[in-house]
Amino acid sequence: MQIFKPPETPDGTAAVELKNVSLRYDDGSDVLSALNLALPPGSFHFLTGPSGAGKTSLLKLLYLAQRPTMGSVHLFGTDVTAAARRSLPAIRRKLGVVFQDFRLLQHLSVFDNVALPLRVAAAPEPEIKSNVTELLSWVGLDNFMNAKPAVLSGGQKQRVAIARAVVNRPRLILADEPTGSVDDAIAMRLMQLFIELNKLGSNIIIATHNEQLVARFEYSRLALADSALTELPPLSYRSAAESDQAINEPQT
Amino acid sequence: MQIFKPPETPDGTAAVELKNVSLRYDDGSDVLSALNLALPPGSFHFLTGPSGAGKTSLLKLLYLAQRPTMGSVHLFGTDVTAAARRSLPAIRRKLGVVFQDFRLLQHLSVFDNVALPLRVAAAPEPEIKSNVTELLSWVGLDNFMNAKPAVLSGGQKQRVAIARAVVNRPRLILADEPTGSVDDAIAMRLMQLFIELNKLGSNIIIATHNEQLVARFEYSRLALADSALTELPPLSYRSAAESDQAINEPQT
Amino acid sequence: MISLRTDLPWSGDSASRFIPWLVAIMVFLGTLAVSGVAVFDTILSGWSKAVTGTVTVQIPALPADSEQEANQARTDRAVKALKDLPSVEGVRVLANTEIDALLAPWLGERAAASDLPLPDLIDVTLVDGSTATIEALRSAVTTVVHDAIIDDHRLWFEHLIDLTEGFRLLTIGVALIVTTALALTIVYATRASLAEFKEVISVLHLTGARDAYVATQFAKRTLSAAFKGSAGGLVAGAFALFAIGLLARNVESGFLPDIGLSLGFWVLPPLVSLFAATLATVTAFITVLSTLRSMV
Amino acid sequence: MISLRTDLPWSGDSASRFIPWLVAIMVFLGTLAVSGVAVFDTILSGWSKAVTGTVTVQIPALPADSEQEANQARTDRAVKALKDLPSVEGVRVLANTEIDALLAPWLGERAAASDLPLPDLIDVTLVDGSTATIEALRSAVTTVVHDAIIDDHRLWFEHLIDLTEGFRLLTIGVALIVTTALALTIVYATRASLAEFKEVISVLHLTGARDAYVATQFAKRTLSAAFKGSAGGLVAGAFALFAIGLLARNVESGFLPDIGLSLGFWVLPPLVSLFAATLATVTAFITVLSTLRSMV
Ligand SMILES: Nc1ncnc2c1ncn2[C@@H]1O[C@H](COP(=O)(O)OP(=O)(O)OP(=O)(O)O)[C@@H](O)[C@H]1O
Ligand SMILES: Nc1ncnc2c1ncn2[C@@H]1O[C@H](COP(=O)(O)OP(=O)(O)OP(=O)(O)O)[C@@H](O)[C@H]1O
Ligand SMILES: [Mg+2]
Ligand SMILES: [Mg+2]
Repeated sequence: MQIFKPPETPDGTAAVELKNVSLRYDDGSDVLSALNLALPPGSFHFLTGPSGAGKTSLLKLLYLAQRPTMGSVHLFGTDVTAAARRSLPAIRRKLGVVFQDFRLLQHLSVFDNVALPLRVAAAPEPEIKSNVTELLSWVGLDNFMNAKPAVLSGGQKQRVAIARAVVNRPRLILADEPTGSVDDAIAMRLMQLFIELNKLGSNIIIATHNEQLVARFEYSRLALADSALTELPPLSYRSAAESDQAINEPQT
Repeated sequence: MQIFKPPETPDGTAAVELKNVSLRYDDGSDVLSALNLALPPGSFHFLTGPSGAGKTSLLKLLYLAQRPTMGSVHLFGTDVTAAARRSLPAIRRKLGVVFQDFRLLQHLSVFDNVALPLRVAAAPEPEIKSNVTELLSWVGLDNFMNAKPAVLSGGQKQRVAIARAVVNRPRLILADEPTGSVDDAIAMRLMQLFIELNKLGSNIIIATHNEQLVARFEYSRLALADSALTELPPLSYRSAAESDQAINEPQT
Repeated sequence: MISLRTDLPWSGDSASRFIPWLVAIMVFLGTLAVSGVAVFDTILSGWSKAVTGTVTVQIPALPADSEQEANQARTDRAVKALKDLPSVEGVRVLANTEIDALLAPWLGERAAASDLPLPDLIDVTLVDGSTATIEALRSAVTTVVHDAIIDDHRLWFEHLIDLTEGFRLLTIGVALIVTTALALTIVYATRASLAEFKEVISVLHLTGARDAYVATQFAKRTLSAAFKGSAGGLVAGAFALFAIGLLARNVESGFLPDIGLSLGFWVLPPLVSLFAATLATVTAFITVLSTLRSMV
Repeated sequence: MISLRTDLPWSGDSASRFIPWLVAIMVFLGTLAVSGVAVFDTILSGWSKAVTGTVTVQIPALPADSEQEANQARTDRAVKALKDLPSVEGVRVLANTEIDALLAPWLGERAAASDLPLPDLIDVTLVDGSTATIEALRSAVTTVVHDAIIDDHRLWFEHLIDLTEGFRLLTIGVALIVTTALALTIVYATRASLAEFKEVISVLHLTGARDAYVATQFAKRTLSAAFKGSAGGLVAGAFALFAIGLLARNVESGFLPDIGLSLGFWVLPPLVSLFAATLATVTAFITVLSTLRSMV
């Protein structure tokens, strides 16, 4: 049985910092209230909580799709809540996001979808080609390079979404339920991808309600409940031999 | 520990019958080939298989969104592959479908989305109101009756999709990964809903790759792999005490 | 009950955004066009056949001390030259009594009785539809009689009729082209809106909705959008007609026949508006039904 | 490299479907309008100021055996009646020598020398823009001199000028209305297409794309769509102009000034087409940028 351990996280400016952050949508009560959090560079966390707890909302604050009602969000030392609109693209290029509903561009091929963050950042075309190809074969979609998202199965779409999120080696990866549509074997393979990127220095936050998955990794949990965030230690329960097996003999 | 057992299934015409069914999309190889299957009325099956195996494709054949390349599909004794286009609406009204990607109508409220199958079948408005309200409170969305799908969390959307699929007590319920976006507690509660409907006589087919879920129920599995379908006995592995607990103390 | 409900988004799609505008433009131009045609028709039938394709050639009399025969010879030369022209159908020298009648308002009854040397007048009938002949005619005649005068006022008037007739045809042509283009655009708009709603329609179908259920919703939507646009176009058209009315009043009633009361001017615009709304709705309904048939 | 790529769907959305049509209609009507205005202008400056707002009243001479004073009295009565009319600005009795000049083409140089009783001619200048006065004038004059003759041909001609001027204004008006409506429609089309692409644009933004990246793609798209439509409109307009040309040829050159070579007729349509394409593109670019700024 193999349990994945987090790398040592170096000290320094927090990569992600929430200061007294609250979020309330137009018409309702606080979804998130007075959250405080500071994650060191290179951290790896699960974000857990029941359906509707606000996991996606918290990630939205981090990927700048939503402004907090109160408080401030800091990424890599920059207060993004105060940042000028002009400076946001530069910050966003350091982020990689796996959306819960994938958000693939329907009119672009799988290849072009994954290449998007590189193209937007004006990367040279040969580099794009090699990076995207390598990544697509890692997630087992070499045969679907030119397919449109509409013809993919649910799990295939999810893998494209993950590939797009990580293709530009972002400093912070925010993944919303990234293994919800795939079977356990592929899930473990995808987790392996996140672990590799984390070892290379990326901060990772994975929102999930899959307890079996969380249990296999010795990473701390950020638990959302009743609008509040608690940092919990890794789940002690660990499931079995399959995890080793899944990672060593990945299926496509 | 409670294991759910299937009811006795009466003999009679098969509710669902596949005769030598093959499916190939425009440009590829067979996704499904030469499938044969006959499910008696009142049956309950899991449909399993790795990502991309063809689970969604098989369900599409059953809910008439796709015609087989070869062979014929029979529902409740009618050969739907040979049926006139005119007669399809009547057959479809006997089906309830939970789509893998939900397919909620964005411009309708949660209530109206769930009411849709009743409205299309011209049910009286008071009946619609009571049925929809009851169902929405069962899935824990009483507070979101008038919300638009866009403001719902992933798990909330999934519950709306399930409510819409079962609101008209269909004779055949086809659910594609119906618990992929919710936590275990809600998943068990939703499974309970399917079990109740099954007891009332509906045929149920649930496509899933969640082995932990499948393991908790003593229902046979239809396993898709390499374009072929195998009927397997219930998974012998069963997980733990939580299942009881989850069902008896459901969380919202 | 059910038919009043809508399972389609009622705004924000191409069709519901564009159809009112398109129909409005169509009705506006259509209104102008039918009114214009009606006005032109009235004008034309007012001026009508009174004016035939004739030109009068006048051969001034030589000074009295010249011989009488010289005058006659000049007229004969002119007649011969005219007869040789291909564009001339007939030539007739007016009798002296006719000339007296023409001059009466100028010179009183006794002109003929006077010893005044009257000019000879030649009525020239032109071949129907011959153009640019007046110069040819002038040069042909003045070659043989250098001081002959061509009175082409009637021809001018006739050309004026031609021009008006031309405007009439042009108006009809422009109206037809624009109407066709806009009708096509409505087909496109409906198709676009169907494409946008493909997902919604597919869900409706899979829930057991019949084609009629979907198509009726579309047709009603289009009807309401079309009537909105059609009303707008009619109002804009009415303003434009009012402007035309002011213009027409500016032109003396003797010159232009009275156009205010002609049938076309008041009855046709509402008909155009009705036609446009119906065209849009029917187009949308047919487009929807035929598109739905091709869906699963 | 990157700027040539497209992350937006290039077809199937409202803007790319409609903009070519809208621009085509705009260019077509615009072409007709500017050419029409150019033609009207040429015609008007050809006919021009030569014709002033005058009417000639003719008082036939009484038979020779009547007194000379009676003739003078008739003319005076008529002048007085005319002067009393509010629509009359000035009245002038023509001198005998002027009458001789007018009659010269009819009667030769010696008319004045003859003993023929010549009519008196009164030049009446009308108040600018007075309408429907000819009948009032006629009745006023014939009340005092029963056999007076009103020569209103010049007035007719003037009214013709008025009418042409009216058509000119109407053409400009219609062109302005239609252009405005279509420009608005392009704004709507762009907004609709932005709304359709909201999801795509949001993904682009979240991936780190700048506003300029998105807006440039939209503007290029619109530019290409607009040029397509503009070319179509220009071709359709050229056909219509050709038809007008045929019509104009049908009208004798003496009547209508030569319109073939006028500047407006050949230079303005391409300018219209360029203007329409630019208008569409700029409209789209501004609409996109301002909409993007309001997005997260
Ligand atoms: N745009 C919005 N406007 C209004 N309310 C919203 C909006 N987005 C989310 N909500 C509400 O905020 C709450 C939290 O939603 P969120 O999507 O963050 O939950 P979640 O933890 O991601 O749940 P799940 O696991 O089901 O995806 C929900 O009750 C949801 O209805
Ligand atoms: N419309 C389509 N056109 C072409 N190929 C398709 C289409 N839909 C599905 N496929 C292909 O058929 C295969 C089976 O897809 P399907 O969606 O049935 O898989 P699945 O078992 O539901 O997978 P998952 O668990 O990931 O949802 C996949 O390889 C997919 O790419
Ligand atoms: Mg979520
Ligand atoms: Mg699937």
